Amino acid sequence: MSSYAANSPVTGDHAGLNYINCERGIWSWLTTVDHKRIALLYLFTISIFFFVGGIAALLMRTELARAGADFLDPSTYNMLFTLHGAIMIFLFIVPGIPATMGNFLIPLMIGAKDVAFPRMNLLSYYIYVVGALMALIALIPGQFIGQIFPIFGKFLVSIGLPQAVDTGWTFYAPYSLQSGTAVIWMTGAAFVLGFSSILTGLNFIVTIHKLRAPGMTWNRLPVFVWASYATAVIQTLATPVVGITLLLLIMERSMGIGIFDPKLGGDPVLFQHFFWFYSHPVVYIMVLPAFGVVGEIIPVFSRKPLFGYRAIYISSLAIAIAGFLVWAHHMLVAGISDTSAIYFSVITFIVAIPTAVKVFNWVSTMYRGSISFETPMLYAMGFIFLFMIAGTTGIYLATLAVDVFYHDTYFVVAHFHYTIQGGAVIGLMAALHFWFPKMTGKMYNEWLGRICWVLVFVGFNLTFLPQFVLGMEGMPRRYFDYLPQFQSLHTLSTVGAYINAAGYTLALLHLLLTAIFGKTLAPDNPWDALSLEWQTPSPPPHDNFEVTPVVTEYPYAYGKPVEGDHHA
Amino acid sequence: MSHHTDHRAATKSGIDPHELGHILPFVVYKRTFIILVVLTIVTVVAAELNISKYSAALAMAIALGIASVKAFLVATNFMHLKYENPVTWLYAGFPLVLLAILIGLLFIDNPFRVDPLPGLEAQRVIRPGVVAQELVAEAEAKAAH
Amino acid sequence: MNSHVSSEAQPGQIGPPIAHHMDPVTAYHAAKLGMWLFLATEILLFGGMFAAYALYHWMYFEEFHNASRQLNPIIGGFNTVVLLFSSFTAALAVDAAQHGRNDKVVKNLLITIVCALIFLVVKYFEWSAKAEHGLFPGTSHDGIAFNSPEFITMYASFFGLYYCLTGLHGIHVVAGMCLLIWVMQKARKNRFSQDYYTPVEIGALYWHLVDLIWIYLFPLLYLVG
Amino acid sequence: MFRYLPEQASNFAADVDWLHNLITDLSVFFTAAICGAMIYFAIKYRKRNGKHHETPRIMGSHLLEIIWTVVPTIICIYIAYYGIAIYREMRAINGTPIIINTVASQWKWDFTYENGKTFNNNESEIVVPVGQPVKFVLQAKDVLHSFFVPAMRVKRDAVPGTYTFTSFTPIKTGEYPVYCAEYCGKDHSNMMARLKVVSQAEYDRWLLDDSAKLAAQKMTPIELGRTLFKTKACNSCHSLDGKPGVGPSWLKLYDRKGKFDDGSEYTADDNYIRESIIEPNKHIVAGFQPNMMPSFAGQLSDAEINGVIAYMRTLDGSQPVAPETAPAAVVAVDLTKMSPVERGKHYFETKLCITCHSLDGSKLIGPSFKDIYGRKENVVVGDKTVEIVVDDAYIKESILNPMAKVVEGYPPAMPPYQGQLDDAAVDDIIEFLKTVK
Repeated sequence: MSSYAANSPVTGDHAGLNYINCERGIWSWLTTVDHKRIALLYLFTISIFFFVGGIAALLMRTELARAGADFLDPSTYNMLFTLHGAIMIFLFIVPGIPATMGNFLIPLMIGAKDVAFPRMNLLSYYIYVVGALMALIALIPGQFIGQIFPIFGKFLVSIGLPQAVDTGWTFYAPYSLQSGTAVIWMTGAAFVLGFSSILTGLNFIVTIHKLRAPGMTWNRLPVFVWASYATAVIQTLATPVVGITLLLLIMERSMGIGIFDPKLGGDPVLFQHFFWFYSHPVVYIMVLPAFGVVGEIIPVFSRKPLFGYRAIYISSLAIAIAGFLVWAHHMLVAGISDTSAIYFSVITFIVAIPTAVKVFNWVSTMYRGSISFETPMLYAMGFIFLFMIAGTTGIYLATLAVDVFYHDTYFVVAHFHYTIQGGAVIGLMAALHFWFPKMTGKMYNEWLGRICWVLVFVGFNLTFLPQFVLGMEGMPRRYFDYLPQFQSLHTLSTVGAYINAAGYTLALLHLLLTAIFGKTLAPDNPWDALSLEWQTPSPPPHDNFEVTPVVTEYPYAYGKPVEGDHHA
Repeated sequence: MSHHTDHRAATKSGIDPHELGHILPFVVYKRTFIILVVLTIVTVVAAELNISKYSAALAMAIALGIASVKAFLVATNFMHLKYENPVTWLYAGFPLVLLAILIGLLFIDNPFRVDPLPGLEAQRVIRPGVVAQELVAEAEAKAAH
Repeated sequence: MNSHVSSEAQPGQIGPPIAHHMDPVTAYHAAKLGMWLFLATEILLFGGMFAAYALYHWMYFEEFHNASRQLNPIIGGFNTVVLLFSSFTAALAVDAAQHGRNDKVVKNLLITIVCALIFLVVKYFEWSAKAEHGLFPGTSHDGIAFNSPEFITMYASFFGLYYCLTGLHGIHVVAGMCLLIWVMQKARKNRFSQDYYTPVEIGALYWHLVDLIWIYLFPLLYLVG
Repeated sequence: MFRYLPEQASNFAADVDWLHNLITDLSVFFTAAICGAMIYFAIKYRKRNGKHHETPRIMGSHLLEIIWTVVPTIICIYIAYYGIAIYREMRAINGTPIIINTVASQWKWDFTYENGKTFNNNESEIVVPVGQPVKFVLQAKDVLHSFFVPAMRVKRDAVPGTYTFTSFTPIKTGEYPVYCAEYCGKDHSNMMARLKVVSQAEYDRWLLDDSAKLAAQKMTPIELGRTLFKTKACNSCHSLDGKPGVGPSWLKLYDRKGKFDDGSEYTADDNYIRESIIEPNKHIVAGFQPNMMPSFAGQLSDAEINGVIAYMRTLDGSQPVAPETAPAAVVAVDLTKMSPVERGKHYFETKLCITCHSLDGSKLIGPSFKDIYGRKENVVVGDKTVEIVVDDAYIKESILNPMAKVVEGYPPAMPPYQGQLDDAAVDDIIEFLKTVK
């Protein structure tokens, strides 16, 4: 069945050295240049931030459960939604799949021993850590913590902790120029984190260009690698623009140099242009790798080749390119000219088409397959459902006349949570379950995995479907309080959020505990998959492959060949 | 052009230097540098002529045109871009394309912020010809119902 | 960028360091592609400010013109030639390395670094002259504070962009100098040969970028205003 | 399915909703079809009895790829087209709208009607008549805000430093919530207003009801504009009778279309007029000289600029305007009885020197006259800077031909007085300047 001329001769032998046990001690982890260990470092760190951001979300949802001020004051609420947005975007989901699964899988999937610049890979992680610490200083609302733990709060104030940022993760000028909070810390953090993101992306591009194993042609690259490549291009080329924007904002705040401040002849809308020139493509940094994950999982659990393999990877590139052309659809009512509003509305529809092509191809892959429903497949199917909703609600927001109504309402909130949580986070969950045996050498509990999936899926929909309706009824976003007519939907959404949180907590605890204490050892290739990473032991040895593999076939050659079959 | 000066042979380590970077004769660097200095002088002189009094766009085009020629020379000759593979060209050119997109699309915004959009008539799209008064009447009739 | 490739060299070793995961030729081309990608990000980093410049130049044409007249094109032109020359010697350093001549690498890089210093000194005097005329953040000129409404009426945001652009460029000059000094140290220890000179080439590429950016800054700030 | 939009209270709301509901139906259809197919395949082709069955190695289908590229493209083009068409309908204004100046600040809305009625969102509802187009001209004082009326299907950001607008024709009486939709700080969620749509008669009564009281308290914007026209000496260069002076006449200026000296076209809308007041030299109307008008940046508040614009709107030629082109402050003065210094002071005050030159050393648009006589100055001649001493000849040249030598650091903004002041008057001014210490 295997399509590789030389794969690992070792099967089911876990007695040998692997990347986890080849060196011991915390220091060996902190100084590692092994891409697999760095992936785990990232995974550990982003999981912490996922929970920090999640707690902020729960606090907000609790406040919003009923109309009126319940237990937060408006300033704290504003700081919490900034904290939630900034942590989830900059610290969790941008590095989310690329730096964890990308780092772990790209060298394995292309038959390389490591990424092109392993030391830079570690450097990128530490830059991320520095940025993350700066962000925490800027974001944690000391006064709120002070309410709960008065002594700790006093301590934070005594060490000069600045007021937590309350600008929202978008830092729109001129509010970010006037807010008396730690905006410089936070924008500085975002700049540093961007640098980490650039180095990761650059590393992947060079790795994919230069380190493919013999026979691993572009037409044999797994779609996850293709998606990661498209992601890396965006990471490398879009991030510098937001970097300079945030630097200019810092200069403006600290030195009084007038770039965005209307009082100094600046154009505040220009800030939005610059910001979204990065932050629209960044959406694809989050979701493209998830597309890749789904493209890997569905063929394996359908025992069929990925339908329209070439269309799928071309659409990844098309999304990456089109992503650079559409940014101002975030600003259609922000005071931009009607001419550009019309342009950006039309061009935005271009993104819809490659996305639709992907969905059609995934579903067609299942046709006449032999489908089994392990947890990764459930997440992948859930992904398709959630992403259909995310994609179709995107159509409303691209449509100029309708976006005028929906801009900055809960509809937008629900839409981007469907893309980012329903897309990227569910994609990450699918990936974690799918490659868990490879990463840890252990098997997770299938039934527990499925139960967590149900909790996550039901909780997520219960949280955000009501928010679509709230948006339709005209509820604006970033509101601490609301009119009584919106209350029942808000309550429903809050209940959903708790279920959702329980699902994620249980799922990640399950995986963490299994990884550490699990007894069931995983075979090298538990899913009987064809791509290269499964042809090496679980967990892989330090150098990934004992013999450099020679690739002779593309990674989805499942099933029985049919008459007249042809592909690249 | 370069094989005159390229006397490299496989070394002890077994690496063929020809697989590494390209070697250019010294005269290419010298010539490039002289052209760059001349172009710098030309652009200063052109600015002193005060062309911008007659046409700001022309002055800008001259200045940026000369700068681009200089940049191109530095990239191709000093940075050996001329001898690089298409992937390097792709990633050398990509940021320029993105920058052009960014600036280009900024300029369909600011210069067109006129009020209101020219050439507009409030024509109803779905039911052409129906004026507001009729809609008011319809709404009243519906309310009375 | 390239540190992992080169710093694997053992003391006194001549020839390419052994990267455990790829052969030296691949390592050379990978490092170069990586550097070009990094340069692409640098161009876009400056690109944001170029875009802001383009927009405000269009919006405040007269003000930019007036402000630009406060800068001296002769000094700017001198600095341009200095940087061009440093770029020339940086290219010669790579050429020397390709011929295995570590002594010439040192000589050419030394000239490059000295030129960088001259550039920075001239820039320092330019900035301090501006400060004396009250055209610097925190100063004031005939009772008009920097970026007060009256100041903006005269010059719009030209000087803000000027300091951001030349300041960021100056930081790049310093970073490039540090990189080249590091490369020069290696050349002094005879680390480079015909089959291994990646750091020289990487350092030179970075230095050329510093020059490239200035090639555009000079006309935009000093000439067309 | 999923019809939750608020009631349709504006002229285009039904059109927006039609498109919205079309997208909803298509979305529901495609989501149901794709997820239905997925679930159907999942059940039909499931692994049975714990064993995989044989599957065909189907790699793809060019035909299908083309179909599912082309079909969504066509649907997208259709939706995008109607999105734009309806947007154009939303942005156009039928007839003469009621203009409501709306100023957003942290955290309130201030509304000013054309008759001067002004209030904020805590004091009153915004009252508009049914069936009449309304135009909200939006401004922001501090940070971004956004004017959002769900029932009218409109939203527009208020951006500091520029005017934006949103307009609609209410078609249904009732009371509708107005939100701030762009995050603006602590009390963002409290920045709500109510929009009350009433009958024309009720609107008229409401409008007149307390406008008299308000007028007694303060000037209407139009009155303010009329006053400023005189006190800020706009009238020395701009006429009200259509005759071009140093600058264009204000008669029928508002909303006029024309050409700049560089050939590009302009519309004299709010933004352009504001720009002309603050940065007069940025665009020059064809046929007029640049550098004649001084900037009023920092001299006029936003409310005052709004007043000037409101006044301009009234100059549509429908009412005769009293000729007010002569400087308003001219009182009969017998110049012959004055000393030269007094006459010079009189010219200083009446010939608008005072607008740009101070006597106390403070810097306005031009250099202060304090200690001016005999002072050394660097002046710009052409491209060069030379040092001169301010003497009789220089002052005379500066008055009659100010562009010849402009003091370094000042904009070339002074109009020439050649033909407006005779030699004797110039001498008197010089005598006066000698006394300013």
